[in-house]
Amino acid sequence: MLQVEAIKAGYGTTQVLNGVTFVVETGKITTLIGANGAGKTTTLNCIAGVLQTTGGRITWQGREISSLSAREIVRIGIAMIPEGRHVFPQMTVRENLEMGAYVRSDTMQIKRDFEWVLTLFPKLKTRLTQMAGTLSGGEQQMLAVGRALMLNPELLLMDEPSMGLAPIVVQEVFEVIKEIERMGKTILLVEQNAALALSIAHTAYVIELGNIVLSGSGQSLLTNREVEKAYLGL
Amino acid sequence: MDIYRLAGRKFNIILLAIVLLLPLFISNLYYLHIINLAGIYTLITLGLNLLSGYTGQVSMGQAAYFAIGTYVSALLMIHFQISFWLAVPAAILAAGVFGALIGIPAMKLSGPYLVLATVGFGEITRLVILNWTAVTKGAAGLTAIPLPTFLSIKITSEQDFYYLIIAIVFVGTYIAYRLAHSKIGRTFSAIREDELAAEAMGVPVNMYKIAAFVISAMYAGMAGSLFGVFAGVASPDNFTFDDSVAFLCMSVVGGNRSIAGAIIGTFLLTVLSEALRTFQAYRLVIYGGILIFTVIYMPQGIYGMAPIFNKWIERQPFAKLLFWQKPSRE
Amino acid sequence: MESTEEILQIKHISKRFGGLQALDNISLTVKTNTVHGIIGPNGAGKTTLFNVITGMIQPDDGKLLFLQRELPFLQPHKLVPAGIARTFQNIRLFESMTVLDNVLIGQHVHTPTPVISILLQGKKASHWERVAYDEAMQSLEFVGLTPKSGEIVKNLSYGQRRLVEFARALAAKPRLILLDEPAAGMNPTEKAHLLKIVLQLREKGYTIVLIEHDMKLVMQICQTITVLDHGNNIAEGQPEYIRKHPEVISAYLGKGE
Amino acid sequence: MLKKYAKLIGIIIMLVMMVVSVAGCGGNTAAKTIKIGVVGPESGGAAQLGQGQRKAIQLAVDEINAKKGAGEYKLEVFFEDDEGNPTKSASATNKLIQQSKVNIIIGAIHSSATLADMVVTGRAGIPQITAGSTGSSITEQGNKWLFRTAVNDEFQANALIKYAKEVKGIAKIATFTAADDYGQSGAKLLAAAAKKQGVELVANPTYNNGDKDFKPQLLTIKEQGAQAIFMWGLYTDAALIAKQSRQLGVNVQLFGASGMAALKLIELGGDAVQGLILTQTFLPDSKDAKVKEFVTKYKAKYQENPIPHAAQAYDTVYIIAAAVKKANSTKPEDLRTALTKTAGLKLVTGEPKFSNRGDDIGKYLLITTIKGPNFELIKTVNTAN
Amino acid sequence: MQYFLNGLPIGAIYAVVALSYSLIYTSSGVLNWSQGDMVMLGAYIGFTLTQVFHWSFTPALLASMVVVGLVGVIVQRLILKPLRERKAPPINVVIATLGVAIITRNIALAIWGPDAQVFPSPVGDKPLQLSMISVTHQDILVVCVGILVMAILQYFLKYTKEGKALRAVAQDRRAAVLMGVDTQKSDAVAFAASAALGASAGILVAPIFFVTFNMGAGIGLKGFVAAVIGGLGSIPGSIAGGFFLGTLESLAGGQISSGYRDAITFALLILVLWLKPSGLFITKSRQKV
Repeated sequence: MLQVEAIKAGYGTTQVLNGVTFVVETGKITTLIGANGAGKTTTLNCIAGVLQTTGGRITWQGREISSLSAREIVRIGIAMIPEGRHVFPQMTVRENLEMGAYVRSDTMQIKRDFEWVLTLFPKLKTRLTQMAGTLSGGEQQMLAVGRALMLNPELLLMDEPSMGLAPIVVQEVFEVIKEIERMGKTILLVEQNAALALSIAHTAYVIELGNIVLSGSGQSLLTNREVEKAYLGL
Repeated sequence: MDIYRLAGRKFNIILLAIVLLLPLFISNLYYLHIINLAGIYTLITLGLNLLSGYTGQVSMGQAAYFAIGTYVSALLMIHFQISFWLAVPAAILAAGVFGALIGIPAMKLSGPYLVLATVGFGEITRLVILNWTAVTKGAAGLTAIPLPTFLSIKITSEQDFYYLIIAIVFVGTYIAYRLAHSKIGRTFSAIREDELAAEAMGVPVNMYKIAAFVISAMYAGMAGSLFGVFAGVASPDNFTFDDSVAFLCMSVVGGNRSIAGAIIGTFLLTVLSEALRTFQAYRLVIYGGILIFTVIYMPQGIYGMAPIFNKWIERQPFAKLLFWQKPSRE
Repeated sequence: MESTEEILQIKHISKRFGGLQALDNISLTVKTNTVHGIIGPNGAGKTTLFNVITGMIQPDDGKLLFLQRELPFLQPHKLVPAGIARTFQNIRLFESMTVLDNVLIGQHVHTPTPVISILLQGKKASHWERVAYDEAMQSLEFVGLTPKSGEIVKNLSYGQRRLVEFARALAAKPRLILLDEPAAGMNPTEKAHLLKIVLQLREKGYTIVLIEHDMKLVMQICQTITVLDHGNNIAEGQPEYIRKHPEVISAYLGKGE
Repeated sequence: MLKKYAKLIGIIIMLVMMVVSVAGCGGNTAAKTIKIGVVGPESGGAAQLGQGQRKAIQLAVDEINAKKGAGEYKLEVFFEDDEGNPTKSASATNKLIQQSKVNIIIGAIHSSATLADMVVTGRAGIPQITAGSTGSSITEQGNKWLFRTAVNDEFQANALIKYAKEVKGIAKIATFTAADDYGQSGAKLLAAAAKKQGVELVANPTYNNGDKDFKPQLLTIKEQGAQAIFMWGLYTDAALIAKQSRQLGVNVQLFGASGMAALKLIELGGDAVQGLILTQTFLPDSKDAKVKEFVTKYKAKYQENPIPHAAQAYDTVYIIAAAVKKANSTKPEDLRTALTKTAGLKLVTGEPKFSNRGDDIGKYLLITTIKGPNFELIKTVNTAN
Repeated sequence: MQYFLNGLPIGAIYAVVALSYSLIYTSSGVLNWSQGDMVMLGAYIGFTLTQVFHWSFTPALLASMVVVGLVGVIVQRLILKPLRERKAPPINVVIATLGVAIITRNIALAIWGPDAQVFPSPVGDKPLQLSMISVTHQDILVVCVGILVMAILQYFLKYTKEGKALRAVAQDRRAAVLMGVDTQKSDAVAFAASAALGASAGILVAPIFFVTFNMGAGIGLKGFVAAVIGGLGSIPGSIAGGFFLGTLESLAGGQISSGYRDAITFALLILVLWLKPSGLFITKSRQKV
């Protein structure tokens, strides 16, 4: 279980998070939704160790991880899929996937996971020797997910997987996310596309101006008018 | 009128007196020679600061404009018996034209590409001087460059040159100061900080970039004319890549975003490279070490350190007169 | 003082980046002396549209009319003299210069550059410097940053830097101001301040186009709102209309399953 | 305002003055001492020349002082490194004259540096003897303060071409010279000498300092059908040219001048330089007693063979000692007069005697060839003729 | 034909040096002016090992690559790391690496003296005469070992974990961090690898050019020019740039004017920079390592 307790963070003199608290339950999809600039990505960056928090604490399976560096976070099995995918454009699909397992040394298991990821994304299998930069947006998103799965992570942080993708492709991506949940992985999903995120999430939190303003099960928030308010500023 | 100003004015008079009377105190002409040399280099660094410090366009080819200045003025003086005072503007003009020439491709370049383009230009200039023997006399160089005269006084001794150089450096510093602290300097800085934003605010960025190249080239050209008559000879060995690098180091070590930094850096490194002569083989190792230390620990150069010590300086009456920077705009 | 005169007309602009249709045959009209909001989810093409208007991107198709005259593309520095100034999404200030110097750059096209006078410390130079200084200080006063005029920009808070950028755009004395996410990174007090400033500007007769994600703010200050999604203009109208527009809601919240 | 900056200028000038006053305390002048200033490249690309010069001069000074070779005068020597850069050389010369108060200058080695130094010594009125610069432009100017103990390139070029034509029967030659002061003057002189002696010059390519690949030019020379290549440059260049010409199958006779005369040439060039003919002023394994004595002493002190520059510099100190003794004065004008009257000395590289341009016309010019690991004397020419 | 062939060995060396620039530039955005002096250092260490300690060629080559590689790491740790941490402007980084070059060169002068040293070719430099053209064994060796070194680099980057991490950092530093890559370490690896590349170039040229303390400046600059002409940051571009520059110099020197040869090179460079800043041999978007 990931517990985020009253974390504060910001860039330079600007405070973005003013004490964000939430919990991600093991084996479930938890989603963090909110308007642009609300602090979703910042929260993920804090968990992934890319950004240092200035207050509060983050614990993962009972262990405090607030002060760990990004590298150490990866080593304890937390993978992040950054917004905008960030695949390595001049590396082949295979190499991108191999980079996902960079910190692992269990060669046999890596091989098995590689096969597993390819069964999950059959499209990638046909493109193994292609440069990642030449893939379409949806394929790149799949690759980014696959690359993160190569870590065989316990917790998967996903930042806006739907961004810049055609609706049909977004559907595909979300199918995969559900599939990953079925395999027992824990997922923290950050999304702007609230309806979609809420439809697959077990628990959801709405973040506004660096504060959690609403929480509940995905289904319950789906029909909650308050969510609309947070988005459209009613 | 506050104390700072009052003391400052008195100080200026004393300073002016010192500058004017300095040659009387220095009996060792070697020191005057080094001061003169540093004065000439100061002109180059002033131009370079406007170009690289203010406008953000790094040049590792300043020696080329320096060479153009020297050769144009010296050749005019030798072959056409033109007076020094007419040869100088011609040299400045010629250097300026070449400045514009390299400024044009430089508009599109930045970072290592710009550095390399300026290096390339410097090398081309040197090689042309070296191999165009019919005009430049090649490697043997120009000899017997005539001495300048001023109001029928022939400028011959180190002291004469001192006054000539100090006068020109004063004018050069004044012009650089006016440019830097005017709308022009402000626009240069804006280009350095963010070209796109400057463009969006209506600044014709390309025109200003070329102007910066031309100005820095003119400064180096002026320095070149002075150097020719000062040294009496000129050969391609005076204008190598190493010289361009040395000018850039002077600019960065002194602090390239100020006019004072140009003067500090030039005098410091010129004196330093003379003073280190005694250390024999290790002097260049020390020189390199000082460069590295400065760029790591004083990223804005020596002059850039002044504001940090402002508090301390304020408490030291003497240091205050010299170094204290008013925290805000005048 | 609602006006019907069109200050900016965008006609059938299209722009493709590789496989992405960033702008798809967009047309919209900005009326004089209004606050016009452009909203839409991430990646809808809002900033691309701004970049096209300010000449930083050449569109594949379409044209722009400013005050009924066609605007040339790819010459950003000619826009300020024409009467358009902008701010940037990621704040593009001259970071290591003072606040005042930043705003003075906004003045660039409105004062001549008397080179000779500058060199000779002449009257002309000091006169124009004084004029520019006064104008700049007025802009700073307007956004409430007078006390910060001597500060180096990078030492300011995020919200203050947004205001500096705002003041710089104002100093360019434009007819039309384009603000790209002016409230991003501001705290509620700063936002309230921003709101006040924008409303005052409108009163003074400026036209403002803004891209903004803070809906509360957009709904409060805009007379007209255009909603973009995937490079398309999906809705345009008054805040009340937009708020209830089903396509807008689904664009924002996603369509779900 | 400008004030702020004016102050800073002030500080710097003051700092300079402080350095000045601290550093200036060193020079005290004992009576009956003659101070010799030496300028040369002790670092930079030609460092081996400057360091050889320094070692030989130190050796000569010690010897002369030990046996009171300059009469009542004690020799005191000051060395300055000019890195082969003319600006630095002029500064160094200035320092020697103004700070060390030297009475006479030996230097420099690069012709461009020597030319820059001449302006300084000329303005100060101090005699200058270059033991290393061979460029013809140095003595063509008619500077009365300048003397040269290096052999003039003109003599060398004439002697070489003459030898090539008369002994080797060569009619078509190519020159291949460095694009520096040394090489450019050599190229000019070789062309003049060839014209004078009716030898056809079929190609005259050059190379820039630092070039390492000479094959393109060698191919051109080959295409033009030259029977001999005359090189004018440093020994590293010559060794590479020789090697690359052999690799390209350009097996013509190679000639060279004193600038490349160092045993390193043979080491670096290996088989390729065997048979190369070059003029020089000094052979370390010569049977001449003077040479033997010098080489023995030099080897004893530095554990290495002296280079020809060293021999010339060594002789230069002896010439100065003799001039001081004769003038019995250290006044520049007296020294100069005494130098012009130099005669009757038998030194390592000749019997010095200065022409009215300042060239040493008493030098032995040795035409040598490379055989095995050594230079072998073919013929000695007296430059006076 | 002969001109073209003559350009190949020198081209191979330029290519290796160009690669060393590209490697550092893409992975850490640093323009390293001390690269040429790493070439010099490699040559001297190779010289010392083969001539003083009488090692044979191959172990000397490897040892010198290792030692110079370590020097590269030291430079990265002591100089580039603090500069990066302080977010120094690029010009300061350039000057710092210039400082490294000055120091390295003068330490070499102090250790090995000013004289040029002979580094005999391990295969001899007898020419092979093939009808009209001639090449030496050494030339063949240079081209072969040069290609081998490039192949090894390619292997390292393509098939080893550290190599892939290096490319990942070069392409997307942020994403590489998320993969758990230590960017400091990969910077150090880049510096080590490119210093080692330089060293190999040094040992290869040594038998052709001799070993001198200032040999690095010229080769370094030419290598950099080759890298930019080919496309700074691209491996195939750098290699093509190296060979292109080598043959161009050979042709320009022989057919046009030897004195202006470098001037022609630089004029071409400025032209390339002006018209096609991404490099001559890069067709589409700039390809990274």
